[in-house]
Amino acid sequence: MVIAQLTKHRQLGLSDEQVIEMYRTMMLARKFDERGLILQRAGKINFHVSGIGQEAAQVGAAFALEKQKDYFLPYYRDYALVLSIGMTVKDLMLAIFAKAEDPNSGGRQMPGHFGYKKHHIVTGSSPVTTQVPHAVGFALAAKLKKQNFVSFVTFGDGSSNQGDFHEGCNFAGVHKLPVIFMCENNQYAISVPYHKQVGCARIADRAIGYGFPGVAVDGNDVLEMYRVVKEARERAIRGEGPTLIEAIVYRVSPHSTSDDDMAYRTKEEVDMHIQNDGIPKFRAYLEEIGVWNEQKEAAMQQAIAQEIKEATEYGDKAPFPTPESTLRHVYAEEGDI
Amino acid sequence: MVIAQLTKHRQLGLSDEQVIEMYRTMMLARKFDERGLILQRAGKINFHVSGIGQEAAQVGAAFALEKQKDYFLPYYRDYALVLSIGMTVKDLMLAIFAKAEDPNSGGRQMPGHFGYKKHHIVTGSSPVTTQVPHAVGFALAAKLKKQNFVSFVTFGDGSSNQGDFHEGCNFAGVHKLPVIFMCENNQYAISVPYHKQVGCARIADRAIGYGFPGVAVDGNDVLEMYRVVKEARERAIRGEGPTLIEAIVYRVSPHSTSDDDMAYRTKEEVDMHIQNDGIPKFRAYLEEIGVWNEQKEAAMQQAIAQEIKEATEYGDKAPFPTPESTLRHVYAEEGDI
Amino acid sequence: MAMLTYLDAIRLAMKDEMERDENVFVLGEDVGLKGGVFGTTKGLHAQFGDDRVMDTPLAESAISGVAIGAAMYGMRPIAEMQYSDFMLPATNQIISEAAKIRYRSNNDWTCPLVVRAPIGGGVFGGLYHSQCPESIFFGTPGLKIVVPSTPYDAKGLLIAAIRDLDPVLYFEHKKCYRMITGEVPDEDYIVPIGKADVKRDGTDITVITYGLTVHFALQAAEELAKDGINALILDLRTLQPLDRDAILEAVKKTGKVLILHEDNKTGGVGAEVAAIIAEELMYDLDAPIMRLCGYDVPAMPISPPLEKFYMLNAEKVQEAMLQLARY
Amino acid sequence: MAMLTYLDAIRLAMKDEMERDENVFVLGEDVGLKGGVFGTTKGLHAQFGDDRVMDTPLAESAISGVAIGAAMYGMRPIAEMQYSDFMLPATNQIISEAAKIRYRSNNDWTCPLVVRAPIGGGVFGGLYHSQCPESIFFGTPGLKIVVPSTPYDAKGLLIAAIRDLDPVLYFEHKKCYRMITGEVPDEDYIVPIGKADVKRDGTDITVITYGLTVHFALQAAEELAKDGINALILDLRTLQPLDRDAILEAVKKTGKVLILHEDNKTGGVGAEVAAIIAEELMYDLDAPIMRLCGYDVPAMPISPPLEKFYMLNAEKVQEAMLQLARY
Ligand SMILES: Cc1ncc(C[n+]2csc(CCOP(=O)(O)OP(=O)(O)O)c2C)c(N)n1
Ligand SMILES: Cc1ncc(C[n+]2csc(CCOP(=O)(O)OP(=O)(O)O)c2C)c(N)n1
Ligand SMILES: [Mg+2]
Ligand SMILES: [Mg+2]
Repeated sequence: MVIAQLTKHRQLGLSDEQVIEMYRTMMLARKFDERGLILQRAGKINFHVSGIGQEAAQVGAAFALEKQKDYFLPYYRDYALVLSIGMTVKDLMLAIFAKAEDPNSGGRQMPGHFGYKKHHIVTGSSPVTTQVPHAVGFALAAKLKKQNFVSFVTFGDGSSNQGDFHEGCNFAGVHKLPVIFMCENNQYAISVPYHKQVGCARIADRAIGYGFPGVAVDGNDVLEMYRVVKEARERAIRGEGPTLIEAIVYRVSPHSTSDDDMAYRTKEEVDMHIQNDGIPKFRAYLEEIGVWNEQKEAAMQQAIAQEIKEATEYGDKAPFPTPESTLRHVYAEEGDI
Repeated sequence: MVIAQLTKHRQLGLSDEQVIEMYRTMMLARKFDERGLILQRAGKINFHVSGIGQEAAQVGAAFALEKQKDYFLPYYRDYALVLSIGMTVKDLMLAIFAKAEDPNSGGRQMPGHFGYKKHHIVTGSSPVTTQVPHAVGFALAAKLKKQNFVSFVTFGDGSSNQGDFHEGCNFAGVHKLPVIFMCENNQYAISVPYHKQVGCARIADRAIGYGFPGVAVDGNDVLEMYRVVKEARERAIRGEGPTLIEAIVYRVSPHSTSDDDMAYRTKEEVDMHIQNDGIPKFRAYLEEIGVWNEQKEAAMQQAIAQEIKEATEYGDKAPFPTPESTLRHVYAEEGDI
Repeated sequence: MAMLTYLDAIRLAMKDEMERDENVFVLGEDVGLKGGVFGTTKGLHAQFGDDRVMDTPLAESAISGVAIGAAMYGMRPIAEMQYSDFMLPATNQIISEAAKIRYRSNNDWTCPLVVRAPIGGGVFGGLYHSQCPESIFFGTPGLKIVVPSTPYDAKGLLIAAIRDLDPVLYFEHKKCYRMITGEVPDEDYIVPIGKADVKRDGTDITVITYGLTVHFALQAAEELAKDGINALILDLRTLQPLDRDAILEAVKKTGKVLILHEDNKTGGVGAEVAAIIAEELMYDLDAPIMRLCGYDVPAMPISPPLEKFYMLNAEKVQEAMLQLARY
Repeated sequence: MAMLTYLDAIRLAMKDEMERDENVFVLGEDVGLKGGVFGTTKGLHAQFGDDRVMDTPLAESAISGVAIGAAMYGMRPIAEMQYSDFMLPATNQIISEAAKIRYRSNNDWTCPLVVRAPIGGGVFGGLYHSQCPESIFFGTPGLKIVVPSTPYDAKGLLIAAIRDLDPVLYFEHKKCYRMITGEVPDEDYIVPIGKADVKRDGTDITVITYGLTVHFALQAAEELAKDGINALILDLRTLQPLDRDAILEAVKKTGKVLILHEDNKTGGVGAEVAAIIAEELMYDLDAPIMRLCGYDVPAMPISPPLEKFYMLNAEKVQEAMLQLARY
């Protein structure tokens, strides 16, 4: 147990099994994401938006929250987040192939537009930041109904400049609501770099304007992310109100498969940031503390490859919705509740 | 000259004539405002919105700016501001009587909706805070056209919670534009007190989130307001970007003549704040330094009473716009430029 | 039965529903201690407290966005917009979010939200306290839109809206608040959303309208009746979804139709009503489809002669009805 | 004359106007180095630099609000909304501010602003990258609204919009960007705002439409011509103010009219067009006024069979035209 005392994750109350699961989830998201890019290039799907480089931040946060109890309002790069809280690769594949069985939208929405009531994943749209006031609304419901859940919402650095960010944060600050705002600051909004996008040095500082704490964290450090989000959740549950967390990451892929990032940044810049990838870092930690090794890695990689292969085939073969279904669910139908 | 060394206004570069003019303008605005309330009670006009208690903040700011050079985007309580930069009591009376000759809107808009191109007073609307991005647009024009004016915009504490405040401030912060944002924090948004309205203790602190300075000032101290706005203007002209100024005042009147403030605050609270009225304070200062006295006060009061009487009569007698004029100026007409 | 004002009917509907269902709550600017700038929530704060009659910061996008979140959770929020003119900062939340939540989630999530907003002029409110915003939101699938003209409809439609499974915009006409009184049942009832109402039966001409102008049409009809002109007045009550059958039936009955609303003419709800009639009843019409609506100017000015010029009234309506009858 | 794509015509209009008038500048998301997500501003940043081709923060209300301020000062801003779906956060600035500045100031202040926004679907964009927002802004007095269908009109209307003294919403159809090419004069010209254009003359039926669907109508007309059915295709080009005379003349000519647009049917621009015809030409019509428009669903889904089901195309249009001709 000497080692145990020393390992950071045990100090944070995470078991070896949990950190291994965190590592596996990060890797699963990464592999799904890479497959999405391949499928798009191969012309099997029209579009893919990637979360590569943001997995550690998402998984660290997700594991600090309570599945099926807390409410999650993710944004389009949060594959690792939704995979941590109940969504499966199969669900995601059904979405990118836009098939009828897709639990997110029945093939109606673009990939990355998550939603799955069973898992408390709240349906999202494309206009950025609209989910921020929604998260505040869930937190308000927790207060009104005296429930001890929190709502957790993510968004990008560019999106933090929308009015809805300001209005949502202030509302939550005034009423001290149990909501956690997490900005995944990946340094770009499509082609616009942070310094042309945000007037201040740290988005976390904006929390001062709403009367609650703001914390900037290295988003590649999964355990540090876990620690900060866990603390934020405890504050929220204690009735101390919201927290703004800025996860500092870097958008490794182009904005989406429709974007040519070399028009506005250099390969050198990208390569430099790839060095900070949170996944190999975390693997190194796990090996260092002796809970992980080559063999385990190989086995896991094989299992993931298999899972993704099966999910891809399933998604590819699954039936499309019927054309006429376009007309359904505009309003409640007979029997809906 | 010994005295002179010591007087605060001289240290600030203000002449005796100027401070007397500042005092006169504050008093003129106050008297106009009181007349507006009387006219409404007498049923001569339908509505009045009062700026009582905010004159010192407005006049201090206005005198630190350059008339007919800088651009002004006032909000509905800024009688003292617009009177400082070229609007006359007659103009204001024409507006509250909604007469054809009203330079603000030809009698189309409510009282307090200022606009007068000749004086660089930018037309305003009722939806709060929309003027904030407009002010940023004027400042952007200054930068693009290499003009050395600033834009100056005011709004209330409640209005600082609109998305347009956030979006406008961030835009100005990113591009370091010559704009001064002044929040007239009078502690209420109609019936909603500051603590139910704003998440943070000081609105000035919100500037941190946009990367420029925020300053909270006693809005009843006209010279301090002058000093702070002057400094902000110099920063802006030097190309150092925006400043957010929070003028701490108190809304002495009900929100408007349609509001009964005793439903949500006490007479004691109001009376307590009346003690801090900036006008008698400033008069005391002027007398103390020997530039003002009873006789001068009496003469000024008489002149103001006369000016308001004439303006009221003029506004009352002035013709209404013709009914058919309702249809004009939707789009440019033949000959408009 | 009790005689109530339109305003009291609205307040009572909220009170009754809040007593019935603890998931119902009101949020908006000045709805608490002050009871709303028009008094529609007077007494509710005292009865239900801070949490269920909630004063919000001055931020309409948040008011609607927070309400949407609460509605998705399962609450039944009533979001009050102080004036419909100030609803536009919330357009994105209402059209991009509330209207599309059920559809985009393929029926997994829903948004049972009511947005209440006072509309209309004739109150010396000037450009921004007098507007009718119907046409901005009309034609957005996923939204329902209602506009009561009487206390009975005001209460029944608001209760129906609160119990509806989808987002409902509830537009109340400021001018009706205290001017219009009427009988309202004491017991629980609803006015079904999607059903228009024949407020006056007639045989010579049909007037299709909603909101304040229903009353102008009724007054005008009484005058015209003296000259033996019998007007049918159809109150749409629900703008979305429109009651197609009621519209067609009302037009068939007389063969002459005047469409009437305060919102400006071009692109207004009346255009859709006219288009539906032109699609379906071309050969049943004995006169061109006539519209009498607000002028196509940005909004009515405050100066009394200008407001009077802009606003419709019983005389203007009577003149148009007479013209149609004479056609 | 040069053969250009619709997209190049838009870019050229901006380039020419920026060269002509230093007050003209472009601001929006990703318009700079990237040249816009569709490439409409490609090359402009290199030619005119950071200040006149300005990447803005991700905030549409600020983009339009800042542009409005600059326009009031005397600049000629072109504010780009990345997709018209993302224009809704700017609704308040556009409808409450831009549209009302001249009117509310009694002609003292003006707002010569252009807001460019890509509309329409058929690009696998899903609900929020496919919408037609015309009906939200249509019927707002003070705004002008144009929608070009050809490169010639695209350039001429954009130049006219930039030189206009009032705010103009310029809607460009994504699907036309690269699909539609045509002759564009090298010399300076404008297409006047407010003038519709007969894209094909005919005697049997009239189709009134705008944007992408103009091309479907033209293709369908060629097919029908083979069977001796001669269709007149009127391209509205300007939605506000509508070209009443051109609409009435085009309808008179054939007595049968089909109104066609991609925006959903209820409350769409087509409703107003139908209402105008029903008001003016009741007795010149040989068939009911027919509309073929998008379905009344919140927006088109991305799944290929669903998008295909939603989108209009030459076949669907031809079928409707044939039905009308046979009436
Ligand atoms: C309101 C709105 N405007 C524009 C867009 C188009 N858009 C999609 S993603 C994006 C950039 C978002 O940047 P950021 O918030 O930093 O998130 P990131 O993509 O970098 O993760 C833009 C402009 C949108 N989706 N919504
Ligand atoms: C967008 C919008 N929502 C609501 C209103 C109605 N309204 C007018 S003034 C006001 C309160 C403004 O408070 P504050 O910003 O503090 O300014 P103050 O009146 O206190 O000077 C409200 C809610 C409005 N004018 N605009
Ligand atoms: Mg980013
Ligand atoms: Mg205030």
